[in-house]
Amino acid sequence: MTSNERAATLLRGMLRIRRLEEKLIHLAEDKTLIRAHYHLYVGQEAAGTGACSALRRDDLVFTTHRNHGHVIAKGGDPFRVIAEIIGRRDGYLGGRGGTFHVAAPEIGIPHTSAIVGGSLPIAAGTAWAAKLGRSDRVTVVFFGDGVMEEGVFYETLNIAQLWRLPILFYMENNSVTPEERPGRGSPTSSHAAKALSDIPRAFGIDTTILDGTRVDRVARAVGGLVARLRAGEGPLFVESRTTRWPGNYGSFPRLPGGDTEIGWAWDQAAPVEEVREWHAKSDPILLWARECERAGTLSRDAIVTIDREVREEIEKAAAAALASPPPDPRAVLENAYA
Amino acid sequence: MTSNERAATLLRGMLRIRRLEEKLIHLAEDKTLIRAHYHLYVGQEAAGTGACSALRRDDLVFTTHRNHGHVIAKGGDPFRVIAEIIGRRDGYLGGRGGTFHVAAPEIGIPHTSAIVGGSLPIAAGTAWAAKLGRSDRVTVVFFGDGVMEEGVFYETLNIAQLWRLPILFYMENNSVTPEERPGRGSPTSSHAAKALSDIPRAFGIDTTILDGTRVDRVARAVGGLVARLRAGEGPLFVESRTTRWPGNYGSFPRLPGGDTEIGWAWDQAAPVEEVREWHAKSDPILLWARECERAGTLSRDAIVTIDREVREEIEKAAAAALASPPPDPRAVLENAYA
Amino acid sequence: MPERVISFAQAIAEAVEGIMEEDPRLQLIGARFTGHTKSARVMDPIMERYADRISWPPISEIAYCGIAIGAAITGVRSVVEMSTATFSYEAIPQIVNEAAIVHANSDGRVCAPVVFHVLYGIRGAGAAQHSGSPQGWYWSAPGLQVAMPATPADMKGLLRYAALRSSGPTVLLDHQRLMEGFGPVPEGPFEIPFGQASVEREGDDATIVAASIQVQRALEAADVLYRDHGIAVEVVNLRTLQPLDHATIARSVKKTGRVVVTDESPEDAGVASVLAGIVASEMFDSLRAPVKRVGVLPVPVPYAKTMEDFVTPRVERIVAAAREVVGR
Amino acid sequence: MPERVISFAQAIAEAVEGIMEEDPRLQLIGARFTGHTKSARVMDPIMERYADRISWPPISEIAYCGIAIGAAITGVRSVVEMSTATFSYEAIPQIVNEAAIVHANSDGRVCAPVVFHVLYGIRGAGAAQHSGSPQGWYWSAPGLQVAMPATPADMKGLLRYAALRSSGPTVLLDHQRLMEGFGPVPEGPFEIPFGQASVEREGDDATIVAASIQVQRALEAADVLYRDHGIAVEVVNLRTLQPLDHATIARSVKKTGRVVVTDESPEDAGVASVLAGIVASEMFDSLRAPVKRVGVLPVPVPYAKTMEDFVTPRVERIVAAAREVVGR
Ligand SMILES: Cc1ncc(C[n+]2csc(CCOP(=O)(O)OP(=O)(O)O)c2C)c(N)n1
Ligand SMILES: Cc1ncc(C[n+]2csc(CCOP(=O)(O)OP(=O)(O)O)c2C)c(N)n1
Ligand SMILES: [Mg+2]
Ligand SMILES: [Mg+2]
Repeated sequence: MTSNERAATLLRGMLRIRRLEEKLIHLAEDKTLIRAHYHLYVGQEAAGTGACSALRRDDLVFTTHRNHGHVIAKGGDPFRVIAEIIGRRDGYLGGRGGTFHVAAPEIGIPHTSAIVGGSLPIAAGTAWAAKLGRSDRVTVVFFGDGVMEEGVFYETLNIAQLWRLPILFYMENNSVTPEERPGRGSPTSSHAAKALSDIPRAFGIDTTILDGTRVDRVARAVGGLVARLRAGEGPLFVESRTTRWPGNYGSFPRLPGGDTEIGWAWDQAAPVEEVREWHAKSDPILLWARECERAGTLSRDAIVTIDREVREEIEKAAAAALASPPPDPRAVLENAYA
Repeated sequence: MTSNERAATLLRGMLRIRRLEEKLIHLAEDKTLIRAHYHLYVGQEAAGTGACSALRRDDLVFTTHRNHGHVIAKGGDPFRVIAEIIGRRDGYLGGRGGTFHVAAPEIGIPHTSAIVGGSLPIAAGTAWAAKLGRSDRVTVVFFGDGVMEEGVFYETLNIAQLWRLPILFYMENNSVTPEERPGRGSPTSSHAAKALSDIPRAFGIDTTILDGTRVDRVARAVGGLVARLRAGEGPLFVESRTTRWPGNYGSFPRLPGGDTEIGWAWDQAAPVEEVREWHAKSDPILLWARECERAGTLSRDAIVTIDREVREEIEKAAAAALASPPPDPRAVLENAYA
Repeated sequence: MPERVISFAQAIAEAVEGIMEEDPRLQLIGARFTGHTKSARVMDPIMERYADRISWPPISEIAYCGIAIGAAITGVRSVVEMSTATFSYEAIPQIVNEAAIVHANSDGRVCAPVVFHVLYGIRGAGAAQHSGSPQGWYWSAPGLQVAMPATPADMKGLLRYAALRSSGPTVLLDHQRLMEGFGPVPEGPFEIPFGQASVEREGDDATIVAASIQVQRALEAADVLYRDHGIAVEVVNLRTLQPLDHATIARSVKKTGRVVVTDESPEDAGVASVLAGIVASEMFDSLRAPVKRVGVLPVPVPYAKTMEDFVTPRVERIVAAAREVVGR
Repeated sequence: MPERVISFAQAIAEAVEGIMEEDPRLQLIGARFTGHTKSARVMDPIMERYADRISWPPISEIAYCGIAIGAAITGVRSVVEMSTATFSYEAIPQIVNEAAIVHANSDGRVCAPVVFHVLYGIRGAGAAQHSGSPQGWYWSAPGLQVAMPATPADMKGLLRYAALRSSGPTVLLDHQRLMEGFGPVPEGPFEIPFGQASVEREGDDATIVAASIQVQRALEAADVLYRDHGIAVEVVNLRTLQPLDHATIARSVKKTGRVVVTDESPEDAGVASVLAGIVASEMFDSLRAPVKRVGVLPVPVPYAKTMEDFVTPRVERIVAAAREVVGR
């Protein structure tokens, strides 16, 4: 891939997530489409997109309640993702799982837990199976900083290190101020460690801190880590830092500034005040667009075109998902027991 | 207390545990008295005795499946401890709990869990209550190195530190070789940390490493830590290292060298080979007897006399426990629900 | 004097306020009792007023439940708000292996009066991991009390009893879909001691035994049954599963001879089956028809509304069951 | 040809050896299937032979159960030996919130065939925390299969089915007090598919429905009942609670009209009550007497032998219950 192609691919990947999730907020106005609270990946797109760009299709990914972005980043079809979230037959899980559980077994996301920490040991298990089978498939498990409050995190870390499993623990610390993103880390109200990265290090696990708003750096760093995992140097740990998007507080996401406009990349004063600083300093998509333009890998026109294409793609996907029928209720009786 | 009195008290305290537990091994030959596997504190007496010597009666202590020694050290009555272990009415719990659960609410051991890690959060809870009530009571929770494999350990450590609880985490690492007892610690087959003490330190908790076979040092060190806890400097953490007694492998303790002879303190070649080195290098009682004699705080005669008195005390306690009747089965129906 | 009518969520707020006021040592661990509902804000004033007695722990269910147990052992009671019932699975070792046994294991000398509050059941789009119904598990953990209020008054009286008067640990299960339901609730403080069922509606043709949201559904079913089929059912609101008020159930079954048991837990091996078993063994001689069970179809709860409705023990399924036992 | 007779513990060893041989990818996590019994050493040769396919994890139940689930999802089956059943409570979030839902939640696309092996029940001096009986919980966790072998042949056939053939997760509960019991076991490999109860003894006067150790106690009770009271009971060995063989129970109940259900779990809200509820709702028309339940008295299991015996669902209690339903 040329650096231009690469720039475009990363931008397109992130935009696909952003546009899909903005669309969800619009859909959620109809309470019959999204009936309860749900979690968006807005602001973290660079992490999932960058990390998954370093993976093969047969590598495994695990995610959380905040899964939409990871499924798209691993190659998920927006149509089937939206259909799942609105509970339709063409969803990846036939509408059984919904927003909490979006998964896509055919592209390496076999099971998504919405329990805090629920995916961690399962991910260690797929890594264990790969090691037993002398396969070089790796497993990446994405999870939030909150998982470090659950005991299962420590048990999994310990076994992964004792058994030297080919797994990347990709921790997304998504409440870091822009100023602190590059720093060592600071204590939080819910974890006693001076820096969260002290914890995996105490287990002897090699740990990398990344600015999770920088898609290119994430992609390169994870590329290197994945190569090490394939070479048997696992487990490895990443702390990836992002800054919370103002629409993402509380249980029901809002769009305080409306849909993101790609032009804000150059017109940083344009967004409403509530989101202005966030888009300027912490929006991974606008940061990347700006960087690509500056570096000359993508022109403004190219960027605008990619955005338009993605918006069209998502609109089509949403229309198809809305046209998908609700699942036949009796089907639940068939699949309860394997 | 004079240093002679102190020496005698610590020796007597440790011997009380040793003689009681040796007696249990003899009693266990009758399978109707001890019907299943049980855990002894032989070799760890200095830890419990030294640590509890620094506590007040109203301080709280929590222990584990390996609890006999802690209950005695906190001031438990050998008669009621033995009665509990053989399931008799005069046991501390009326025979309901048995060896796994020996507790003594009246002296600050309200509930004993035999689940690995089970006591930790409960102990944090009594510490929390003390803090809320502006009391200077402290809580000491004894637990094994194996607890660091359970997630509840980390969750409790984290909250204890976030809430600054007056609790001493007293971890008994009981499988350390004599040579490694003073060292930094080394990786085990079941924990990935290079040194177990790296873990509490990663949570920002002040951590002390002690040779748990040295009763005097334990007593002094814990005395200092408890004073700090009373001053609001909690939580604190101790790693206390002992070396496993050869009779303590497998599920059913044995007495490979017969009852400990106090004279082995000076005649290190006397024990049978299987236990000879252990008694010479790792038996906290013989180490203390030797040290007291050398320091002149206790004469050989005084040591032998203390031992004889303790043996008589335990014989009497055992006889009384054997004379205690089995509990009335119907009583179980009364206390199931509070 | 006209009865005062408030919502279930308001009754929670009133109950929490009342207990916080009465016992100045009482602590809350978490305080979002009303979940992700329209009534979420009802707790705001209390969270403000009692901020210094509310702890917001990390996401560490097993630890903070154990902490509440330890505090209770040394005399500080707390109410632990755990949010979704499935999160309490993380704490089962503490709730079942510890809290439940403290009293018995100490030969009655030590008590652990903690209230574990959870939101159970099919809340709407909760899917497999946010629709759990563990009431049957906790009921079969000897030493634990299990309360399941059906009305705003139940809620206020049961929480107060559990938090202030009971000496034992209680799992109190609420249902999000009850939050906006209204009912008469006395203004002042009052308690509903455990083990006292109430007959919410009298009838001669059949008995519906239920707790929590199934009482409300049973009452709706009773209207339909009477209006459309001339069937008069009696509705027994259990209020607590443990202790269970066998006498009130037996009295009603003796009168009607026909029983529907319903609970929003798995139909095959959940609470409805247990209750049917109790009726079959203790009240067999009164029975004139098979006991009918209405529970959650025993599958992991699905997300899509069509499927979710299908597995829910809805009013129509209760109506159908009652018609079957009555035979018309 | 005379039948070959081996102990339950030997049957476990044979079963484990057979599955390790047949599926060269199969893993064991832990391997002390026979617990703290006289038969503990029976696993030694297997632990030696297959050392490279046995993992000894840290004391991290929730993690190693989850690891087994993950491995199963990508095609590596394992049998997880968890020792005492109460330790499995630590792993309930993985067993119930994850393993159980993997298949349903993926709309049938993903499978997690893991066997979770535990030793449940009153083993003798296990006290409150080493005598747990969670079979009812796992049964009421939709998506999980629950197997409870009663005989050495059951053990061999059920473990083999669960480990090699089933596509779903199974909790297999063994009882330490069965280990030294003997019974005929075919030499070669064989499987007992789930959901097939067996009638261990025929009789016309009453049906005893049981699994695991309660089958053995029921058979002893049957001897006493016949010898001392002329009562001929039929003993139904369920083998699996989930799936449950309703047809075999119904056939027997139809014949006898009188039923005792027994299980070593709490009597009030455990498996015996659930089974009684199923009988009362599905087989009511055959019933000629109240269904009698014999379970563990619903208290935290005590340590002292006098108390422990008292709460155990012993042979004498089964005899008394059967005499009651028969009326002589
Ligand atoms: C065991 C459990 N406890 C509580 C919850 C409720 N819950 C859902 S998301 C969440 C916060 C998770 O924080 P973090 O891991 O940082 O993820 P983020 O939402 O920030 O991406 C909580 C407490 C849960 N799903 N599971
Ligand atoms: C949750 C749980 N898992 C497993 C066990 C079985 N078990 C009892 S003691 C023990 C080892 C504990 O080791 P450690 O904490 O170091 O204590 P030690 O016996 O060495 O004093 C284990 C695994 C248990 N009691 N609880
Ligand atoms: Mg977070
Ligand atoms: Mg140890």
